[in-house]
This record gives sequence, structure tokens and C-alpha cells, in this order.
Amino acid sequence: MSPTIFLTLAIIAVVSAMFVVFAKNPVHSVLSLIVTFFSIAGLYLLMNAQFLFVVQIIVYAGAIMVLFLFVLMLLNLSADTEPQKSNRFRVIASASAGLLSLVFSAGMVIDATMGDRNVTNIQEIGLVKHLGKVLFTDYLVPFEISSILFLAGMVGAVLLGKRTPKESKS
Amino acid sequence: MEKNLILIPLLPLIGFLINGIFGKKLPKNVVGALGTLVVFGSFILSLLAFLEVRESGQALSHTAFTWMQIAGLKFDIAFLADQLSTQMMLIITGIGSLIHLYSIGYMHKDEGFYKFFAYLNLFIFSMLLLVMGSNYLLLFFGWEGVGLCSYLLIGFWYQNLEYGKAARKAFVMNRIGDLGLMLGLFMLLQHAGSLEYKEVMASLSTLSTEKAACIGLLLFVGATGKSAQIPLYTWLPDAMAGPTPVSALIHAATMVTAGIYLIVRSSALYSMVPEVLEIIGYVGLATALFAGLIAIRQNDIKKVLAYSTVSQLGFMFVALGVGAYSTAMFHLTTHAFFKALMFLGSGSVIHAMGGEQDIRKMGGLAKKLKITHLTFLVGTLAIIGFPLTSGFFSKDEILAKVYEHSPIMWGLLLLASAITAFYMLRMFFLTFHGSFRGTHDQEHHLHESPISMTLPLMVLAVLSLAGGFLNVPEFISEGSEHLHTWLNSVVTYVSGRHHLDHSTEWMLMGVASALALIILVSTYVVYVSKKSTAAEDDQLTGIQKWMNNKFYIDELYQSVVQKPIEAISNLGYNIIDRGIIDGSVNFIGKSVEVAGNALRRIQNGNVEYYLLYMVLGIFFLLVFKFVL
Amino acid sequence: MTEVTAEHYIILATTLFVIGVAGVLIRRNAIVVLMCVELMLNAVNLLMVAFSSHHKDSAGQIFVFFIMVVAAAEVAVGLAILVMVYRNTRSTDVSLLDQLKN
Amino acid sequence: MELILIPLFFAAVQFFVKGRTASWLALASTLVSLGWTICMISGYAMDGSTVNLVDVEWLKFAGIRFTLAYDGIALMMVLLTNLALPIILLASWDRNYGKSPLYLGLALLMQAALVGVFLAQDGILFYVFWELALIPIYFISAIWGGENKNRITLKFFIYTFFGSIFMLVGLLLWKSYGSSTNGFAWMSLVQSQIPSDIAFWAFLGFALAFAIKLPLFPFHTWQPDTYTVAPAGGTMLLSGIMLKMGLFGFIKWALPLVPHVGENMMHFLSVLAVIGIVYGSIIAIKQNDMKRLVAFSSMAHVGLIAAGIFTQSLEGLQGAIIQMLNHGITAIGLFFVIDVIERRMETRELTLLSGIAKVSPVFAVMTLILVMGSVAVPLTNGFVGEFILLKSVFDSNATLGVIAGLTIIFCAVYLLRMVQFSLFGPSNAQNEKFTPLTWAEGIGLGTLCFFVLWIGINPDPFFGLTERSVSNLLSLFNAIKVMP
Repeated sequence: MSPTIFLTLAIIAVVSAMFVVFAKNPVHSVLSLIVTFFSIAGLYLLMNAQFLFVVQIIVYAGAIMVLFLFVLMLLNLSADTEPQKSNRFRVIASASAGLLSLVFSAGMVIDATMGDRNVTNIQEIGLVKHLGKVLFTDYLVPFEISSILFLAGMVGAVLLGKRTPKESKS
Repeated sequence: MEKNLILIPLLPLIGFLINGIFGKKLPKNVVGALGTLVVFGSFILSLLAFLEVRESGQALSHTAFTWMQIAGLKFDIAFLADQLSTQMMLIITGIGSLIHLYSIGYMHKDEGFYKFFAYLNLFIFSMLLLVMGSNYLLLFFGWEGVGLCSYLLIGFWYQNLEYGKAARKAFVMNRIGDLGLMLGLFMLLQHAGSLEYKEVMASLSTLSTEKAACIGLLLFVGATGKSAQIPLYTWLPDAMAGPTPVSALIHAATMVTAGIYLIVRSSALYSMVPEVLEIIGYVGLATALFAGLIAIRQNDIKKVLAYSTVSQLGFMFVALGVGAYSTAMFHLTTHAFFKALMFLGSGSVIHAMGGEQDIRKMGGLAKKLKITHLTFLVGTLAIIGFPLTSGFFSKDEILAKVYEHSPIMWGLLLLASAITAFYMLRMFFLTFHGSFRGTHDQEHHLHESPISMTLPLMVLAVLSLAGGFLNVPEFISEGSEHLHTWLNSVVTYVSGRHHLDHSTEWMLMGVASALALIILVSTYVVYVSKKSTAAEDDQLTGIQKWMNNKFYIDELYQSVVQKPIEAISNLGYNIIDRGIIDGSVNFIGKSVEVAGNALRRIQNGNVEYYLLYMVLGIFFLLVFKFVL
Repeated sequence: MTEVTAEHYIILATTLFVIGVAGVLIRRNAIVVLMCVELMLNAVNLLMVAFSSHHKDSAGQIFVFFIMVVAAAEVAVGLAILVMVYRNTRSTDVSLLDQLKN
Repeated sequence: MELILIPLFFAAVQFFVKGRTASWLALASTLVSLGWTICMISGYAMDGSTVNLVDVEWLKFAGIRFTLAYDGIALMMVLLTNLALPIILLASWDRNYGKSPLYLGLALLMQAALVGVFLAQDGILFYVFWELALIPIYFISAIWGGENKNRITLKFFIYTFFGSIFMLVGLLLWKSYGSSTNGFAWMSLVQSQIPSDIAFWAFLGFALAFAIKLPLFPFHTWQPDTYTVAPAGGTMLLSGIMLKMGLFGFIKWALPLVPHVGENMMHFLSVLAVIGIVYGSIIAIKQNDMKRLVAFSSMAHVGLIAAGIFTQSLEGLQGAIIQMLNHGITAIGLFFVIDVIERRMETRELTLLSGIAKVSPVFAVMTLILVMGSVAVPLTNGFVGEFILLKSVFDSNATLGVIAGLTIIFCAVYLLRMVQFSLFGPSNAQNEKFTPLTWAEGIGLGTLCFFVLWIGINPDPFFGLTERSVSNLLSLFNAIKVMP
């Protein structure tokens, strides 16, 4: 059962990821990225990481992608506004990406000392109850600091998004 | 007196300070009087010191303070008045005060009057340091000090570029000699560990002959610079750019004799190495002849006197060369009298002529300038060695000593003295006799100089006449070699020299006097009876032209030394400095720039390229980690 | 394939990551580039979770959580910058961003 | 410690004041420093002892301490620095930058750094002060410089900085390969043993840094340009004090390595120094820009000082130290004179000047005294140093001594040429522009002339200050044991 689900989800993720890259229209890219995120969320569920599954859907597929979509709409971009890169650059870029994947797989082959390769899906570490405990005991300080990061990010975004007085005058 | 020794140089220094600082505001009379009186005061003090030395036979010495102490070496500012120094001191302050007095009249119209007296006082101070120091260091102080004063005084009329050039030339040529002297001092210091005369002389016994010769030659290089000997003599004739009293004081009577003083002072050293003395003798002889030849065809009254000075200094060096130190000192003294006299006389002439110095434009001045004429005549007779004048005795003594040493040198020196007689008389007759050849204006303007100028002339004339009796040869009168005896205790002679018998000495004297008389008569005939005058420059041919142009030595030096150095300077700056060294430094900078330019293509500012490089970088890192 | 092993997850994550890299390199639209960055982040997250399950250690999942936090902040600021850039250049083309040159 | 803090404090004060107040405050600060220095000197026992001022941990993990101490040599250098600073400020008094708090602050910062260089007893501390001294002078030259200032000051900065880096490398080599027991402390480094090949590289690093700073032939090409382009105050700082850092460095930091490296190195350096003397002199002969002329002359003089140091004899070092003071005085004096002329006549070209002595005899006399000091006429300060230096060089190698001695001839040639063309000669119409000296110029030049004569007439106290320290230093170096 689980290999089938894994394969299905994996294929959906890869295909939609490809579509993200190759879609002409950025809106299509956004939509297919959402699909990818959902399939990744599915994989999380497969590994019994329930908390991350929820967060993935809410934060990524929900909040972040909405933000992207929002900005796209705001700037009113469409497919034909984006100029294409030169073919030479495309070839070099694809080649280097390919080389990178080659190296990754090579690394995997050489460094394959995994031992028990099973990824069990019947464990409790991914549950909200368990993670919450760890988060608020061992990782309390990072957690609080991350809230400061959010605050900083918020301030930064507001500051950047605001028109400077000079601009508004002109 | 011993404690007051320091006052002797200090008085002129005080005069210098007062005149130099406040002179501008003081009236000219005060400046002149002050300048003269301080030197005269020094003269009185010197006289006292002289008497005391004579009385006791002991040298006076006084240490003022320690100049510096370093690495076990101690240099003192210490003064010494022995027989040799007192003689020099008397000449310097005596003639010095006369010349100061003369300058009051000579310079009274000059706006730099106070400056002139300040410089003169400074000069007297330096010169006194030179002769009074009890060590070579103080001698060197004075040595350079007089060089500086000479520079300042030659360039006294600083607005004239040519004069400035002459001053610089004098200073630089002196400096070449100074370097030699300085190196000599270093070697002495190395050997003796002190520059005090006493200690240096005491240590000579352990000095090797080679080193002694080396030191002797180096000191002599210094002497050639200061005393204008071949090859460093060319500055002295140019130094005539200075005011005439300066020429009389510095470039005839005192400063230029410093070289002789130095060698006499180091006589103990030189007597160890007769070979070096030989060299000194030949250099002196060559200078005496060479300068005499040039003087024959000079028409500037001061230039003639200048070359004559060079030539006479040559005589003195010949005397030193044959080891006759006291004879050299004798000639130094008499020469100081008659040459100062003649320079001052020429000053009086120039004063009367309104600045004209060319003897071709003079003539017949005897009628208008009676005192000048008479005193000048005395000077001329003295220099040509007219019997019983001071020059007669001193020159004769030199000739006798040289004959003792080598008859050939004697012959050449006799020739030089004949040449001297010729050019001096030529100049004398052309100036004072015959008819006036200048402009009408000048003739109208002719007048005798004021008393402040003629008084020194008269005093010096008396000295020039009688100065010879300081040291009348033994064969004439027993026990009359006063100067010789006087200097005996401070001078060390080369041992084992034989003496001439009296008849030879009489004969030598006879030959020299006869020669002088013959030339006197013949020049009188040529220049007075036949009224010949000096030829114009462009009529001269052959050797005469060479003589007139000073054998082109200046031009030679210029093309051999000055021009190449200037060329190297330009070349060095433009090619070596700008080109090679700076070029290579800049090349490093440039190559970095070029490499930077090449690499800049990569940094094209485009973010996506940076991303690509990043990916490639990660790729290579991973390859490095996993594959290699 | 009878069982899903860690290797499968690694292969999947690598593939997604490389796709993301390719996207970042090929596309000129800054928004798409940003999206591809998110894709890369997700690939890594996936791997982390897989390893976390594999090693039975919750730290990996906690880190994924933090990565999401940072990603969210990053996207917020990144998009704000993008809007600024667009306002100035009337474009979201990354090739135009060559101000670093001077 | 106060010697560093006073200038730093007043440099900071410069942020809050402007105009003449700033100048007065800066001048007051330098005078206080000078007074303090004189108190220190009068309190010093003259026995060559080292007096500790401050010694605290600084960077513990690297074994770096903040140690300041002085002996006779350091006192002499500090005296030079603190004597020069008020005069430099006086020299810039009538220039527009003399009123700029930025300039004054930089000058005071420079003073603090220089004093630090001379007092530092820790290698890294020495290096820090060394580099700190470079920063203010760079800004002074780059902001108030003349033509081409950016290119030339950048070159100067990179050139000297390049050298300094090698010094740092040398220091690190010395510490890590030597057997120093107390980190970078000078005494500990000096007494440590080090393999001779490492010592060679370390010495080379030091020598390069110092040689560039001096500058020693052939590392000198930054110097004439920088001296020419920098404002007068900057030139004085550079030539009067800053290049002494290199000489001081040679004495204190490079000589202890010589026993490990061997005498051949010293011989080689002496030859370079002597070449520099002759080369600089000859080039100076035909320069028409007064500043450039004095720059090349400075190169010749410094070459002689360096040659004296390389003899490693008591006389050589003593002569070098006194001559550093002397060169500071005369170089500052000559650049002062040039600035006085340039400010009035708006040119430094010898060919355009003439007969200034006519309009300002006082100025001419002071110039002449300074020139005579530089030409080394007896009874001026230059003679004292050159005499001893030439003697030491002559004693160690007669041939080099004779060649070095040529400097006294050449120096007369080029400096008298300068005097001839600027002061003497017919007075021209432009000389009307030559207004009388202001009080600042008068006091500044007067003080310098006073020192020229004082050191010339009675140099003994100055030698006494350093004699014992130098002999202690030499015996310390002689006791160094070389690794077999």
C-alpha cells in the first residue's frame, strides 16, 4: 500500500515541480507549486509527521503561496512580459543542474552506509503532542527567537513596501 | 691670560651677534667702529698671549667645555696658544683689524654695511677657532666656518647671479677638500682615539708608514682645497667677486693660508713620510708655475692678484715639500703683509676708478693716487723680491732650502719667481704709469681714498718693507733667525738634512736678486718707456690665448665633472627613477589592474550569473568531497 | 518495490532540489525564481523529515518547523523587495538587476 | 601613557569645536605633551634603564600584551615627535587647513600613534601603532593634497601598507618559530632562539617594511611624489617624524635578528643605503621643484643614517639617533621654508623665484641657518650627526665611508643651488607679494633655528640621554645566542 502511495505522490510532486519551472505563465507556476506542496504534505503524512503535514498545508500551500499569488496579481504580470534567456545560458544552467544531480547521486552511491533503511510510519515523534513537548522544553529559546525573526521580517516588509516620502512627492 | 684665551675668538663673535642682530638699526659709524674694535681687542689679547708665551716658552691652553662624548671618544672645545698659533693669531687679528678699518671707508656707501661687518667678524671668529683650537676637530670647525664666511662674503652682492655662482663654486670646491680632511681625521681618530694635537703626536710613534702616508695625503687634499692648489685652485680667482677687503683678508692673508697652517701643525706626521712631502712639493711647484703663467695674460687687476696669490701659495707648499716648515710660515707672514697691502691698494684704485677693474683702462694713476701708488710700489717690490724687502728674505729662504733639496726644483722655482716679477711689474706699470686710458668721466672722478683706507695701506707698507727682518738668514747675521727659533719647539723637521755652506747661499741670493732687478728694468722699458699696453683679447694667439683663458681649466672641469653629473642627474631621474624603478613598481600595480579587468567580466553585476557560479562552486566542492 | 526506504526519499528530494536549482538558473522572472527557492527548501525539508523518521529523532522535524518559519519570513521580505524593485524598474526581470556592477 | 592619551583626548575634542578655537586647543595639547616629555626626560636617570609605563593583558588568547615602556632612545624619539608637532601646527596656522578640526584631529591622532610606536614593547602593539600612524597621514594627504593627489596618495598607502604586512608576517614567524616565552613581548623575542632560515625570512619582512618607510633605495619612488603632493603639514609629518619610525624599527626590531641572519645581510643593506645617498644626492642636483629637491635630499640624509645603523656600532647608533632628531628639525624647517615661499609666491619652481633675501632678510637668515644645518656646517646640528655617522661608516668599511662622504659635497651643491635661485639673485617684481612673516611662522622657524644651533654647539646632553641605552641595547644584542 505505502509504496504505491509514495510513488504516486512522488510522481505528482516531480511533474508539478517541472511544470513550475517550465510554465510560461507565472500564475500557472504558482498553482503547480501548490500541487507540489500538497504532495509533499502527503509524503509527510506517509511518514506519520502529522504536525508538519498540517503546518505544510497551512503555511506553505496556504499562506506563502497566497502571498505569491497576491503579488503576482498586484504587479499584473503575464507570460509575455518575461523575456527569455539566451539559449546558451539555458544550456549551461541545465547542464550545471544536471551535473549537480549527478554529483548528488554519486555521493549517495559512494556514501551508502544507511544500515536499516526502513522509514517506519508507525512512530509517535511526528505527533503534535510529542513535538510540542520537545519544542517547549529543549527548543524554547530558538522558538522565541524565531518569533523575533518574524517581527523583524514584518517590520522589514512594511518598511520596504512603504513608499518613501520623496517618492510620494514626485 | 690662560683663562682669557677664550675671549680672543669670543670678541669677534660678540661683534658678529651685535652687528648681525641690531646692525640694521645702528648708525654706520657705530657698526664700523664696533666691528673694528672687537677685532682690535682680539689683537691686543693675542699680543698679550704672545708676550706670555714668549716669556715663559710654554704654550697656553684652556678647555672651555666638552663638546661631546661618545663611545669613549671625547671631543673638547679647548684652546691652545703655542708659538705657531700665536703667530697666526697675530697675523689674523692684526691684518684683520687693519682691513676692518679699511672697510669702513670702502663700504660706506653699501646698504649691506652692517651685514658686511657681521660677516667679517664671523670670519675672524672662525679663523681664530681654526688656529687656536687645541685639536683637529676645532680646526675643522674653523676650517668649515671660514669656508662658510667665504661663501657669504663672495656672494655678498647676492643680487648678481654670477657672484652667487662664484660663491657656490668656492664653497663646493672647498667641500671637496674638506671631505679629504675629514677622512684624514677619521683615520687619525681610528689610530689615536683622540683629535687633541698632543695625543695625536704622542701616538705617532706607533703609526705605520702606509697609514701615515694615507693620512698625510688626505690632509693635503684638504689643504689643496682651502689653499687653492692644483687641482682645486679654480675657485680662488672667481672668488674675486667679493668686495675687495674680503679678497685681501680672506683670499690673500688668512683663510687661504689655513692649508699651510694645517701641514705645519701636522709636521710631526709629515716628517715621518718624506715621500708625501715630495708630492706636496711638486704640487706646489706646479701650481706656482701654472698660476704664474695664467697671471701674465690677465687684465683684471684683482684676477692678477688672485693668480699671484695662488702662485705664492704654491711657493709656500714647495717650502713645506722640502721640509722647511718655518720658512713656509715666514713666507706666509710676509705674503700676508704685502698681498693684503696690494689687494687693499687695488681696492683703493677700484674705488677711485668707480668700480673699473680692467688695467687696460687705467694708467698714469700715480699722479692722482700718491699714497696708493707708493704703498703699492712697496708691495710690488716685496713680491718680486727686491733686496731687503720682506719678500726678498722669505722668498730667498725658500729658494735656498729648495736648492738644498734639488737644484732642478730650484731652477723651476726661480723661473716661477721670475714670472711673478714679470706679471706684477706689468700690472703695476700699466696701472700707475703711462697715460690714462679710461673714459673722461673716470679721469675726472679720480681721487685719493679717505684716511681710513690709506692708513691701513701705510701700516702694511711698513710691515712689507720691514717684515723680512723677522727672520734674517743666519749667514748674514748670527742669531737673527727669530721666527725659526720661535717655531722650533712646535715643529718637527725631517731628520738628517744637510745644510748649505754660506758661499752657496750668498750666490743663490745674488742670482735671485739679479734676476729680479733685470726684470724690473726690462719691464720698465717695455711698459713705461715704450708705453706698450696689454693686447686686446681677440688679438691673442697661440699660447697667449690659452693663458688668457686660464688654459681652459674651468671649461675642462665643467665638461668632465659638472656636465656629466648633471646629465646623470637628469638621466637618473627620468630613466632610472621614473622609468625603471617606479616603472617596475607601477608594473605590479598595472598587472593587478589588468588581471582585475579580466576577472571583472565575471562580475558583471547580474545576479543570475552569480547564482550560476554559486551552483558551479557547490558542484566543485561536492566533487572535491565525494569523488576525489 | 516492497517497502519505502530512506533512499527513495533521498532520490525524490534530490530530484526536487535539482529541479529547483534549474528553475532558479533558467527563469528570469524574479517571482518564479523565488518560488523555485521555496521548492528547494521543501526538498530539503522532505529529506529532513525522512531522516528524522529513519533515526527516530524528533530534532529533524523541529528543524523543519524552524525552516518553515524562516522561509515564511524570507518570502515576506523577499516579495516586499520585489515589489520595491518593480516599482523602480517596472519589471521583475533579474537580468536587469545589475546594479552591483558599479 | 599620558603621552598617548593627551593627543587622543584633544583629537576627540576636535569634533566639538571649530575655527581658531580648534587650532588653539590643538596647539595647547601639543605644548602640554611637549612639557610632559621634558618632565619625563628630566626625571630620567640617564642610566639606560627601561621604565615601564603600563603593562596589562590585552588579547590573552594570542599572548599579546599592552605594554608601554621607555628608555633613552624612546625618549629621544618621543621628544622629536612632541617637539615637531607644535611646529607643524604653527606651520599650518595660516593655511586654510590649519583651522580645520579634521586636520588638527588627524595630526593629533598621528602624534598619539607615533608615540605609541616608539613606546610599544609588544610586537603586535608595535604593529598596531605602526599601521595606525599611516591612516591619518593618508587622509591628510588625500584631502588637502595638490595635483594628482588621489593616485599618488593611494600609491603611497598601498606601498607602505604592502611593506607593513610583511612586517606582521615576520613578527608571526619570529614568535611561532622562535622560543619566545612571553608571547610577542620584545625582550622575550630578542632573547629567543630561532632557526636561521626562519630568521632570514622574518628579518626580510621587517627590513622590507622599514626600508619602504625610510625609504631605502630602491623602494623610494613613492617618496618624492608624496612629499610633493602632500600639504606642507603632511610633508613635515612624513619627513620629520614618520620616516624615523623606519629607522627606529631597524634599531629596535630588526637588529636583534641580525646575529641569526649573519653579517652579509647587513653588508648588503649598507651598500643599498650608500647607493641611496649618492643616488638621492645626484638626482637632487637638477630638481627644480623645491619640495622634490628636498625630498631627494632627505633620501640621501636618511641613507646615511641607515648606513650608520647598519654598522651596529655604538657610534653608528648614537650618530643615527641624534641625526634622526637633527634630520627631523632640518627637514621640517626646510619644508616650512618652502611652504612660506609657496604660500606667498604661489609657486615652488626654482626657475620662477629670485631674490627673496632682498624683501625679507630675516626669513633669508633663518633659511640659511636651516640650510647650513642640513649641509652639516660645524656648530650646526647636522654636522654633529654626520661627523659621527661618517666616522662609524668609515670605520666599518673605508670604501663605503668615502662614497658616503660624497654626500657632504653633493649636499652643498644642491642646497646652495636652491638657496641661490630662491633667496639670491636679482629681486623680481613678484617679490612684492612676499609679505613679512606672521608670528606663527616666526616662532616656528625661530625655534627650529634655535635647535639647529643648540645641538650644534652643545650636543653632549643629547648624546648623554641615549648613550647608556644604546650600549645596553648593543650588549643585549651581542649576548644573543645563535641556534647551531
